[in-house]
Amino acid sequence: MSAEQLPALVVVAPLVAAPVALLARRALPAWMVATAACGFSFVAALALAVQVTSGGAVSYALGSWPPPWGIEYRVDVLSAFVLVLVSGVATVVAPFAWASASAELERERLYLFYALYCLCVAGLLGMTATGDAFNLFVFMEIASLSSYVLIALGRDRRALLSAYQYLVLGTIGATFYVIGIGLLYLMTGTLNMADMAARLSDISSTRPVLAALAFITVGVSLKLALFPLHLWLPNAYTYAPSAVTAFLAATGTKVSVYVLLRFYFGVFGTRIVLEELPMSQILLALSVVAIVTASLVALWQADLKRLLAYSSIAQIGYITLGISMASREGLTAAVVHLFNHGITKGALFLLVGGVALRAGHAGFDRLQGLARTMPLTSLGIVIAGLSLIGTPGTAGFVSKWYLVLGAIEAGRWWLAAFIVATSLIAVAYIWRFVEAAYLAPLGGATPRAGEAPAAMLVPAWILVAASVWFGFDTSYSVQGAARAAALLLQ
Amino acid sequence: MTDSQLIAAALAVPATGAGLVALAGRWPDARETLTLAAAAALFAAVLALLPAVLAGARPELIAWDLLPGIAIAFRAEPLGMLFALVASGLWIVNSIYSIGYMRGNKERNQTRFYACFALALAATMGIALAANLLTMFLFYEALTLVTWPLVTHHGDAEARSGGRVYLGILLGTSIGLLLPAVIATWAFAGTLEFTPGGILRDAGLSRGALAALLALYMFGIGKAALMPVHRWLPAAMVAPTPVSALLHAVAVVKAGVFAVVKVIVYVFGVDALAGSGAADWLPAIAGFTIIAASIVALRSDNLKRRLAYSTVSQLSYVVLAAALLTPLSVAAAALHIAAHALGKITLFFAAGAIYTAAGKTQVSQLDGIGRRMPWTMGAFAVGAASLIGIPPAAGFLSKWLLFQGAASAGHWLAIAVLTVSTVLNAAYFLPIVHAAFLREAPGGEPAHGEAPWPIVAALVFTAAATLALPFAVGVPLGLARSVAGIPPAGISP
Amino acid sequence: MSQDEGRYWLDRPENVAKLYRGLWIVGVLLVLADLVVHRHAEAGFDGGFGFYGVYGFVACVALVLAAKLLRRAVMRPEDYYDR
Amino acid sequence: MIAELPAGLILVAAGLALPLLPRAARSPVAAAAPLLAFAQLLWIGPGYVLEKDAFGFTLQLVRTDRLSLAFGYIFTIAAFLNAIYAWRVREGIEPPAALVYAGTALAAVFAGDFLTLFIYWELSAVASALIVWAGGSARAYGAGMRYMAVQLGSGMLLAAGAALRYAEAGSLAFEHVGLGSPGGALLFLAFGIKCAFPLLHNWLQDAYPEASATGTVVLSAFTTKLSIYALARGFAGTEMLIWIGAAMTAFPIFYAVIENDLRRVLAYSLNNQLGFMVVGIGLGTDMGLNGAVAHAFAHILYKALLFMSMGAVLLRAGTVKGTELGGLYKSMPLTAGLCMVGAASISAFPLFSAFVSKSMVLVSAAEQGYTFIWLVLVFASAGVFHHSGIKVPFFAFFAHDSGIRCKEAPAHMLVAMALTALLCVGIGVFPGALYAILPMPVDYVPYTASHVLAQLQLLVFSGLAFSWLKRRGIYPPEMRSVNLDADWFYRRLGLRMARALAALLQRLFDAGREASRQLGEAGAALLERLHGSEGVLARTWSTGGMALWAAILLAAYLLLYYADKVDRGFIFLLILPFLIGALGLWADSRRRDDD
Repeated sequence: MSAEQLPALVVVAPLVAAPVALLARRALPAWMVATAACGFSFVAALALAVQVTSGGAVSYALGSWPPPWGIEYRVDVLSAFVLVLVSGVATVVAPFAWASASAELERERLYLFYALYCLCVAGLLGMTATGDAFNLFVFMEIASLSSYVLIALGRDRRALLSAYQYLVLGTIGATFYVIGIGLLYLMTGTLNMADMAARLSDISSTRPVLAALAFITVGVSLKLALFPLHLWLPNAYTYAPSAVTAFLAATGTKVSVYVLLRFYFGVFGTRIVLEELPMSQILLALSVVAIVTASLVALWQADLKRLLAYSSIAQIGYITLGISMASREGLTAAVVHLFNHGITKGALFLLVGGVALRAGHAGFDRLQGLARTMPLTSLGIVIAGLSLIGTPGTAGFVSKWYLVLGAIEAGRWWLAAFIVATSLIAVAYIWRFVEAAYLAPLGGATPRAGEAPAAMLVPAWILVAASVWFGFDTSYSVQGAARAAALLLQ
Repeated sequence: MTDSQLIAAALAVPATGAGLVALAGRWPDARETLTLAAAAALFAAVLALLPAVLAGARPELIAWDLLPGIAIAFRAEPLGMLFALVASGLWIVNSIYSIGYMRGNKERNQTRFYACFALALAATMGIALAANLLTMFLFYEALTLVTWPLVTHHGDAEARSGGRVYLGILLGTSIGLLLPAVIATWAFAGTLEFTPGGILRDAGLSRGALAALLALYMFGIGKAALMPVHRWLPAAMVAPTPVSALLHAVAVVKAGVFAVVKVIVYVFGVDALAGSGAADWLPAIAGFTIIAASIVALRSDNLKRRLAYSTVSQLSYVVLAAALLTPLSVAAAALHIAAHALGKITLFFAAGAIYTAAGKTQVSQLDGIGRRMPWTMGAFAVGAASLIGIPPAAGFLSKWLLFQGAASAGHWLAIAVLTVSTVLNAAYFLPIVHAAFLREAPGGEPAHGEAPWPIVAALVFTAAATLALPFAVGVPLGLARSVAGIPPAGISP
Repeated sequence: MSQDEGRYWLDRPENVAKLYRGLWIVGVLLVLADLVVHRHAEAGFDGGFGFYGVYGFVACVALVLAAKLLRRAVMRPEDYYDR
Repeated sequence: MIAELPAGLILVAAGLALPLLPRAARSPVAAAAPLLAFAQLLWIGPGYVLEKDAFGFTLQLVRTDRLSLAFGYIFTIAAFLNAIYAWRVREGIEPPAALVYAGTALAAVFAGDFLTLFIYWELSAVASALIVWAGGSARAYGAGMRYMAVQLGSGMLLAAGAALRYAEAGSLAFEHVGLGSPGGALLFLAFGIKCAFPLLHNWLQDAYPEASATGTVVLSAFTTKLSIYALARGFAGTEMLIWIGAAMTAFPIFYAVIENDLRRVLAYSLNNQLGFMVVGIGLGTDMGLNGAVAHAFAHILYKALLFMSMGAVLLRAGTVKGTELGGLYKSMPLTAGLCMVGAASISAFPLFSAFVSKSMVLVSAAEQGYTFIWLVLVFASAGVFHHSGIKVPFFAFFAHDSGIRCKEAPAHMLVAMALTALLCVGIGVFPGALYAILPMPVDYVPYTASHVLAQLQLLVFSGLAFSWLKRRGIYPPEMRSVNLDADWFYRRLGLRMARALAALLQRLFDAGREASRQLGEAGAALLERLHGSEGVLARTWSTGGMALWAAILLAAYLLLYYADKVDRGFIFLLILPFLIGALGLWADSRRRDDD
């Protein structure tokens, strides 16, 4: 196994693990295979990250057909960064899933769950690693289809409806995307993204290309739940099994952001997207609206899981806001927030999963005085919540720092003010948890069974610790993001 | 130990202390011993740092880069040393007091109390010794968070709503205003390092931009309680009195004005700011706060609330002094941090002693209490005298320097504010002294004596220190002058 | 009045009158002394005959009359400031 | 060791130690300390300087010269006499406060720099306020608070003036200042408040009569004379002082005539006597300054004597109101006699102290050509006799018999009064001793036939005026009343304005708070309607609705891209929020119709 094969190996491991898990037909071996595959991918992704940092992008031609004829797997600093996030979160969530999914799903269907989980991981990793636009669509479908089913596995009967809605919208998104790709193929005659970019530079203002841009933008926006195309997300996150929510919240939308970045900066190029078309203004407007409305909606939610889902929409708004700045600081902010928010939200959903396990669901009536019965869970939620707010000493702070810095360097004081002001809405909705868990007397509906099992608590706390760690040690996250930003702006 | 290690120790000792206290929670005696030991060790560490700083050295400890180009770094400079000395020294006294108070009032959750207290001191040390704005901001926020459980200690509805205001204003201002100011400073100056002469001097900012940035800082540092962001301070009075005494009269609020002075001296630069005229509005705001808060104090019957508003007013003395932008007034600002700390902690100690011994919280209940609690009320009188500015209690000296600074700046508004506020200070403090010593106690009340001895010992000690400070002013004044860039023997009549 | 009325010389109005007349006599004598003693003038015009006597008397009467006017303007009940 | 100490600190130390001593030892210590200080002053003499590093400054704690020593002598003497007078007062806050007050005033006189002066200035203010409070009544509390406020205000002005002075002159040395600079003006104001300049005077008449019988005596000696000293040191020859001083001599006597509380009458006359000294300082001539110092010296004694006698009356009769007193000579003949010695002294009868001191100021004024001032001063001299010399003894001891029969003053009071009276007469009879300690060489002979005759004429005819007015029934009767004075501006007008202002502000704040609360609630309600759990933005939409959005957005993008103008982006930016809002509200209203 050599370094050139790593881009493929990262994807192939979970892809292969899925049928294996399916064939095992029993929960435990399926789980073990899935976990091992995720772990392997994580290690491979880390190795890739080291390599691309020192040696530049790694390219692997699938089936030895050289690009642009064959399918190219191409990993640069940005994709390595996302690969590490996705495979890392997958590895952490896998052990959690053992306890969580066992409690939420029927035992005989568990092996199915792990197979789907592997597929979903493989899809997301594939989307990130591939350098081929159509191959990306294929992986997108793999990830999407598996996640529809994963969501539908949720205990609540509303999970099915949510999954169905997600399916319809996800399919629309994928269709839009593939229409865009088709148009581009028509115009350029290639599906390799790097090649496409080179050929597009002359014809970028033609109507088919612009139409392709519109289709791809809307399609990917649906996937990453950009306002106002976010409506599928709250229910999907709320009613999916806890492990699925945590994994998808941490990675799913982030990979879509990656795709958007790829196409805007890597395929279409900054000149057309940001200079000739008002994309940055539109993205700015949508991000601003997303942040405000989603944060405010979160404020009034009666269920912590749903609250966090809306918070995710708002946080995605911050990421797209960073993209809309199209500056070094802005893109750094976007990429680093993609990473930090993935960790933070993953941690929160894992912890909420623990609450849901004990209480059935995470409605605020179940949280009264929770700190007394589940002190570690409560503390974890508060710490990760601080990261969500952007308190210094947490990962979220770093993101906010670069976002505000980007706004100030662009001379947009109102935007800086807006960012900090909306952080305060986050203070308010996290405060609701603090008030319920720490200040309210023990409620009648509050679970009294004690802490979640260690198998759930430990993964959750790994991510909590990570969201603090990356608030203090930014050498990986910020520098990786800064390199990625530099790469995108080349 | 090297000086860098001492800095590390100053941060680590209270943090470790907090952990040990939490572990020892089951054995109250061990827990309290650990608190005292941590306090003593911390004070020793800070004291050991002092000679080098007095000799002109600036020991450093650079931990690691938090963001590319911005390190978590610490440096012992005069102003920070002064603050660290005051906070760590008073922690010892306050711990003794706490033992008496918490046991005397049979408070619950004492382990959490002592652990959070130690954490608060660790955060305070971080603020005091921070070498750059980001490090300071980090610990500033940490201080807000670790003191919140102390504010809401009682856990009842009142504590909850107080805690809400506390956290809301402190987090709101720091995230909403201070953070953008820090980031903007980074964007303009390319560094966040505290540097004598300021780092924004060569940033080429216009007067208006500087003024706006200064405003972000001044109101963003909510702990300095400049009106209208002062409301958290009276709200924090729901906390047990030792918390009010050390944190809301010394550590937290001084962290605020300390940050104000740091920002003015080391970020903007006194001369640069004076030359730009961008701070012209600040003395007016500080002056307004001084007067308005005094009037509110005058009208408050609740003793702790009166003291809280007095603190709001006194904090603005420091802000005013720094805002006058003269060497003497900057020295006054630094010195007033120490002087007010000693005086106000004494007053809060006394308030807590009254509550513990007599269960009284209102000024109107204090008739004749001086005869039952002569030590307590005597100490109260000393603390009050210091804050009014009556010599030789410590407050007079900083007030005098402040006058000199105002005079050298020709700032008539400041002079008028100082004069009027002195009269107002007297008007809200002296009736208490009068009631305690010169009025008859109402009949039919259960007799009581002094509070438990640790309480009385602590408050007598701080009162004595208040009186002694001006006579042993060499170290604090030397540090204060050093901040202002005045040579050690710079002032003589 | 108690039983000691009349025991004191001053209690009798005629004695007070005697005192009053005596004072007038002293005054007149003092003024007349101006004829004998040379008073040097301090301010120029005060060397005149009986200057101090006249000035003193007039000044005091004026003082009292003016004070009576003042009282009309400024007198208030004893508890004025307590209300 | 003692020689090293500032003399004032001896008294301060004794005062602070007093409460710790056994009761029997307190009065002797209180009397011995001033004697010790007096001896120390005699011993060190003029030209002594003591510098110490303190508070980070080099302070000139002691600087003796003839001017400061003259005040030093009389302050220690006064403190001694006070101690005798208050021999029986051993409890409470008054005895220590009295010693600390005297000591700090004494120390202030020897301060060589403004910082030292400020420190003692403030301390004497606080100590004296405690003495007012020791009066014990509710009125004493109020008066004490006002007194404290005024005194501390004066102290702050002093600090500010000194700081400005330092900025102007680069030195804090307490030398001649003059009015030429802002710093000088503030110092002038600071001294002026403490000296009870017209319109700044009411703290004196307000507070002194509210102290105890013994307390008022102590108060009368130091505060104002300290400021006379400070004016003499810093503002000698400032012409404005002449006019201020003349006004001071004149206006209080009108109030003295109609005042009922005899101690308040004395307070007004104290104010009037200060005027003579101020004029002398303003003249600035050798004789003027000598007159001011000599008059201060004499004044402390006779004013103390008068307050002592009224104190004795208060102690025995329980009141010093003119309306309630009369005929007390029958019960307290010795007190009455000693009071009349004081009255004769203040009235400047030949052979009594003021005769040899005040005249120097008058002569100096006349010599300098201030004829009008001279006339005012002569008028005031006649007026002084009128109210202090006649009115006080008359209404207390003579007038109509009030029927009060009480004991004669206690022995220690009589002794103190007798000693004081002796000094008054001694100065009057042997002026040379007083002249010998004056700051300037003295070239003045008080006892000329001309001077004696002039003074007697003046006094006898003002006495005659009193008798005549009294017998004709023109003289205003004593009445229980409060007379409005300059303090009305802060005790009534200022207070009412402040209250009105506070009420107004309160209402404004309340209204603002209410308005912002309503606004906030309305805003929150609107936000909740849109974002709350049932709000349009939080509701789960139908799948078709969601898909519709995707279509709308796609159409919008295509439209935008094909419109060649890039600026259309801004149009989109503007339209979008309205579009969303309109859509949301539309959906919301539809939902409401359904309900």
